[in-house]
Amino acid sequence: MKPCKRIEIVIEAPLAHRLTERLRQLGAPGFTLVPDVRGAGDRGERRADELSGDSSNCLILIACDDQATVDSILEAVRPLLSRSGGICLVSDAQWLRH
Amino acid sequence: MKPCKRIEIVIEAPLAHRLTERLRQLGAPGFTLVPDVRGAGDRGERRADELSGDSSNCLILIACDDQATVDSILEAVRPLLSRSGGICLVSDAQWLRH
Amino acid sequence: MKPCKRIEIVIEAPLAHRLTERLRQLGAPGFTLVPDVRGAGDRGERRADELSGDSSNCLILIACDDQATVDSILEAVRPLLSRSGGICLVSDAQWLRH
Amino acid sequence: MTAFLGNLGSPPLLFFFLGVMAVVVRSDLEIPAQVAKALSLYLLFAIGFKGGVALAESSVDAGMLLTLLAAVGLSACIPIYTFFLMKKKLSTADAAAIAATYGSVSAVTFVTAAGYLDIQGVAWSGYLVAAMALMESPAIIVGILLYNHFGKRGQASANLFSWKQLLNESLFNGSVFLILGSMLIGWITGSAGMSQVEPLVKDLFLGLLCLFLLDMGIVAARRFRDSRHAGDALAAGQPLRLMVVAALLMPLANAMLALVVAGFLGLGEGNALLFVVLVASGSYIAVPAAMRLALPEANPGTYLTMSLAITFPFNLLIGIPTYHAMIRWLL
Amino acid sequence: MTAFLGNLGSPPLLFFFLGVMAVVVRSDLEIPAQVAKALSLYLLFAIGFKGGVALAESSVDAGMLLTLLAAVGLSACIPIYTFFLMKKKLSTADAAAIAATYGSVSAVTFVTAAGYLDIQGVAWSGYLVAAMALMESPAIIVGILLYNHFGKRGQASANLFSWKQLLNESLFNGSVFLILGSMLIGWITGSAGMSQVEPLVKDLFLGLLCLFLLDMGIVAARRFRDSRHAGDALAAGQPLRLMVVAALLMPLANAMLALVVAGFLGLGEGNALLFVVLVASGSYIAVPAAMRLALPEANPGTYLTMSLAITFPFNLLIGIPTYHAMIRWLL
Amino acid sequence: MTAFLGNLGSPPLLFFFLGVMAVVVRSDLEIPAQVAKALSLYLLFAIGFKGGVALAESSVDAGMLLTLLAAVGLSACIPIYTFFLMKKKLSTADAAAIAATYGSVSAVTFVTAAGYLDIQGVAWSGYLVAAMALMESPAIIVGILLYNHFGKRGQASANLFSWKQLLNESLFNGSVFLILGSMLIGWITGSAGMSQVEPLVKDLFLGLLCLFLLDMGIVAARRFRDSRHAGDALAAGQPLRLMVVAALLMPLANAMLALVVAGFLGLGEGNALLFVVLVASGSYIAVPAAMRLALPEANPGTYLTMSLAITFPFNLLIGIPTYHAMIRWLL
Ligand SMILES: Nc1ncnc2c1ncn2[C@@H]1O[C@H](COP(=O)(O)O)[C@@H](O)[C@H]1O
Ligand SMILES: Nc1ncnc2c1ncn2[C@@H]1O[C@H](COP(=O)(O)O)[C@@H](O)[C@H]1O
Ligand SMILES: Nc1ncnc2c1ncn2[C@@H]1O[C@H](COP(=O)(O)O)[C@@H](O)[C@H]1O
Ligand code: NA
Ligand code: NA
Ligand code: NA
Repeated sequence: MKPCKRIEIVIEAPLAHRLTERLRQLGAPGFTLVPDVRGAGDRGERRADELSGDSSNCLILIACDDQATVDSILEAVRPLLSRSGGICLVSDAQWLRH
Repeated sequence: MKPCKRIEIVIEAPLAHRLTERLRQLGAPGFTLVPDVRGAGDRGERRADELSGDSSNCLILIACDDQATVDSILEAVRPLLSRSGGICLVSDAQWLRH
Repeated sequence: MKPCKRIEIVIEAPLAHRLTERLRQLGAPGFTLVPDVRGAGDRGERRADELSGDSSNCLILIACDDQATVDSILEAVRPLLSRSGGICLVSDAQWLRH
Repeated sequence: MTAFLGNLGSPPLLFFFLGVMAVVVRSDLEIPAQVAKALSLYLLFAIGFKGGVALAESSVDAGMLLTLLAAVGLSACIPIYTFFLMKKKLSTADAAAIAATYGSVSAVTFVTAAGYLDIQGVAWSGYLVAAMALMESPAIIVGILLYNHFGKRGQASANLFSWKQLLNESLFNGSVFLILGSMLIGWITGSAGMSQVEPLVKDLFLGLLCLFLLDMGIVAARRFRDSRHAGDALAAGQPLRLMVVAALLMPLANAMLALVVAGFLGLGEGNALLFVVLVASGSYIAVPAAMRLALPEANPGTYLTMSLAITFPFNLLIGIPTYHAMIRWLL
Repeated sequence: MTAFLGNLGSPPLLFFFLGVMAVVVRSDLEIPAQVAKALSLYLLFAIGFKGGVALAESSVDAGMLLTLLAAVGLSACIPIYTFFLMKKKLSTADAAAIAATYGSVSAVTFVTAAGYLDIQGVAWSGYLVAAMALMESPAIIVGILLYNHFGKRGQASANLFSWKQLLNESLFNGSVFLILGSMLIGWITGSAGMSQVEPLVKDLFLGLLCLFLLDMGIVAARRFRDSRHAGDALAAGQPLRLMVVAALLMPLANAMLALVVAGFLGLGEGNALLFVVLVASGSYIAVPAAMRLALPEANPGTYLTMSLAITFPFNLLIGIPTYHAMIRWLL
Repeated sequence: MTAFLGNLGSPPLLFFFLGVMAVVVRSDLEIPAQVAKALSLYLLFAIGFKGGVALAESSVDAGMLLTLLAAVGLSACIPIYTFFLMKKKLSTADAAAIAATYGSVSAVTFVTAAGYLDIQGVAWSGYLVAAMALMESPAIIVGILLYNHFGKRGQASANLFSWKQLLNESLFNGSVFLILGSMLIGWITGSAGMSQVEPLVKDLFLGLLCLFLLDMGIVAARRFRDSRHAGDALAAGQPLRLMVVAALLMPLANAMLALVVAGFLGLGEGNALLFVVLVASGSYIAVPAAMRLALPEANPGTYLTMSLAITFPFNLLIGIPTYHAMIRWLL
């Protein structure tokens, strides 16, 4: 087990591709993406029922044990969220080595 | 980054609507809902394969930075869970301001 | 509220059944499984778009308040992950009693 | 006997068997959940539309209205005796849920019986579809009333449950709403409307029913297996054997009752069969959804397993041809 | 008038109503999201293929090319005056998004109008499908150009937005790509190809359109309700009443314009109707997707609600038969 | 040559191209995952049912049994020489997985070839469907046996892998089970059953095949692109060029072998083509699923990319008409 940060991002579906592309460039060790997620927040309800995918969210989970990478990920996420909404949470976790 | 509570609730799908309605009334800042989730617990296996939606669960994630709201959410969740099953976990996280 | 461990596992879909079977044998108190999850990691991108289910992941969440059970779950997960990839994170949480 | 074998040998039924077999041999065959849901919506849409068009082409008469009345009446009465029978062995909540389940109807059993009649070339009337839609809700309400009267309702229940929500849940449940709506549209547009949607509504009906029953076979068999595995836990309160016996006897008893009523109503062969099948079947879509909200104390492992894993296959495989044979013989 | 009632009384429209009603009575009826998406892909595939085959059977002539040119031209001009009208009351971003929305087209409105013509037995030409596909993108580009010129673009936007991505997004958006591709394949394979896929592409068309419009009714009604609930929040910037009025007047005004152009082009009854419907409709698939990437400052609660929850039902229920009546009367 | 162009110009193949193009131009076109899965189940159901009905209408003879035997025999032998060839350049695990892949079959290639014959009006027999179903499993077992014998199995593998599970996985894999089951039901119900499900099973077949191949084009092209991107990482162990060459030569070599066997068996034109296509194709559903359980050391980036992104398109576009031309010329 090694300590790591657990980054959790909720972002609208049309932007998910852009974010995962960015994660790769920043050298994130990986990510897991839950598609077709609903939600509600400052900008009202998002029902994940529109054909444009416009009202669907994605939940992205990133485990990262390198603080510099964590910081650069957060730096990359911030402008996306401030323009288009969504949330980003960071917490501590233990990563099982295998 | 500001500290917040990360509330995670697993509840059966027919009750999800009722819970999110309640969250709104309680002034929760938002929520994210993952539909069509499977699981198993005290009341056996829930395969998410029935047409009534009766055996599907939802996973609901709430980030909340106001302890009073957290408490009122937990108060609202408890009777739902004790009647119909499910779980609720609370942990600490940092919320990225944007 | 009682303290517990929150185990989060990402594993490829064909192995999920095997893992949940194992969890039951080990006496895990329950689990929640999010199917059809995408991701990327050491072994490249997994797009969840193939008919064999071979490129889909599952996200499994286990809340467990018994350290011995936690350890035996991690012991059971490790060989699966080292053979087939995926990740396992452990963090602390509070479990709402109901 | 030939009807019996004919039914067992029809593709829809055989695909139901195939689904059961998939679970028995532990195959990973599975219809994706959203597609299974869409298939069930299709069946409700198709049977509703067909029923509505048939209704538009016939005239409303007293017999029809009497039949609808009888259907609603049975759907409200059956829960009463079911409740008292079940309460002897089970908790009040479980008894009430089982009562509601068997008072209500299974749309898929109805649809299969209609397909069975179509294959056999026996005519039936569109208003039976209306009967089906009307029979879904009363049983739910009676079940809850029984529970409210005979059970001691806990504190927790009180603040979760409102009659308004429940009425909404049972009257405008998605499947009830879709059948009624499609029937209304079929009735409005009549045969002109039918000519536009016929390839979907009629031609594909039996083929898609096959795929849907394949899924139902998988789901029913899984639930039966789960309930056997859970055997120990249940042993105290709800013995599996009791569940199996009750889930086999209830449809038979209700079918007998319906047969008598159908005789009084003077229904023809096809209509009588659909009437009997409605009364004999137990709900596993609308009722469980309503029960989770209004009666969460009731264990779906009991009422849902009975209706979905035992009564449904029984009616499908044995019930329909048996009731048909009896109707031929008696009416 | 009969056309009007005929349209309202056709199954597809009635299923749209049924979807709206489901939301009004708070039924839990819902088409699973992936199936709804698949239905929309089916409609694009079918209409594209049919259009392509029709194209293969006709010869390219000057009138056709002029019509396509006029279609693209209108799609690029409409955003300009829309933008300046909207900018008086709304933010630059919202005005640009609304401009793009109404310059672009709604494939489903087109498909419904084509189905309406089929039911009425009025002929139309395959190249109108090409017009539809060509009209999706120009409006997006003009909308963004307007915003870039008249709005002050913030820092954040700068690093997220690239013209290359945007062109890609608008030219190769999934639905545009599928229509164009299916049309091309229909054109290549002609009637030989059609004979292979006819049962899917033609026979099931109206039936599946019913199911799709059922879903659209649910989605549109939900969005309308949400926008009413959000009333207070919007009160400052985007008054609901303004939205409703604009979303009703714009299709009418654009339809008038299109009617004049159709007259000049000398289009026949069916083609004129489809042309007018294209111009009068507003996008709710391709444009919102592009706007979220290029103009996230614009509020989908405004432009998407207008096109999806107001203009779309208006065109479907009132617009199509009204435009048809006017064409009959004027051309 | 006309057959070749005819194949390339048929709607199903053109939709496969369209899917590939969608990935090339980076369109966001996508068939929802559950619907794609449902389409594949439909194809297995339809081809199985058709095969079963055809079987019911013919009589079992020695030729048929010999063909089935030859099919199973080839499916068990091909992995052996494939394994030794591959082991020269790749790890034991990868070699074994590739061996299993090419010994087994691709149901979609078979289905496309059957559609191709239908379009060309060439007859084929239902028992070829049985051959397809029987060829899925033996290769898996031989592949694992080869690995067990020639690879040193690690500790970790030992406790994860059980022959029982594996046999179950390969014999009752969802797709194998569905084909066999549908074939059995088609065989039992014969032409009476077919008349009930014909609109679904026959009429819609080619249209839905188009939509399915659209999805396959997207998936195959994505995987090919991913494997090119991953180029550097693979450079050490699995050179991309070797993969491409092997994935093109193997189907050709196996097709030659099958052609000889088909000649010995005296198969007619249609049956010979399906036989050759089965032998020449590589699995990308059943085998990868089994390999992830039994041989996770093998890299799907190698075996799955070869069968799905190279061999499958090759067989679809070039293989089928080439094999057909050769059969016409030789047999
Ligand atoms: N407090 C919150 N907790 C959990 N999810 C949230 C929260 N706020 C927003 N979200 C998610 O982020 C999406 C966009 O939020 P917003 O930009 O605030 O409208 C919502 O649709 C939710 O899925
Ligand atoms: N210990 C647990 N960890 C994670 N999820 C759980 C746990 N226990 C229950 N659940 C989830 O909650 C649902 C209902 O649980 P129960 O009421 O215990 O049957 C299950 O189907 C699971 O999805
Ligand atoms: N650092 C990470 N954070 C989140 N998910 C990950 C991470 N690494 C791997 N995964 C997930 O685990 C799957 C398999 O990872 P791998 O075995 O590293 O290829 C990926 O497809 C992701 O879904
Ligand atoms: Na009943
Ligand atoms: Na327009
Ligand atoms: Na092969």
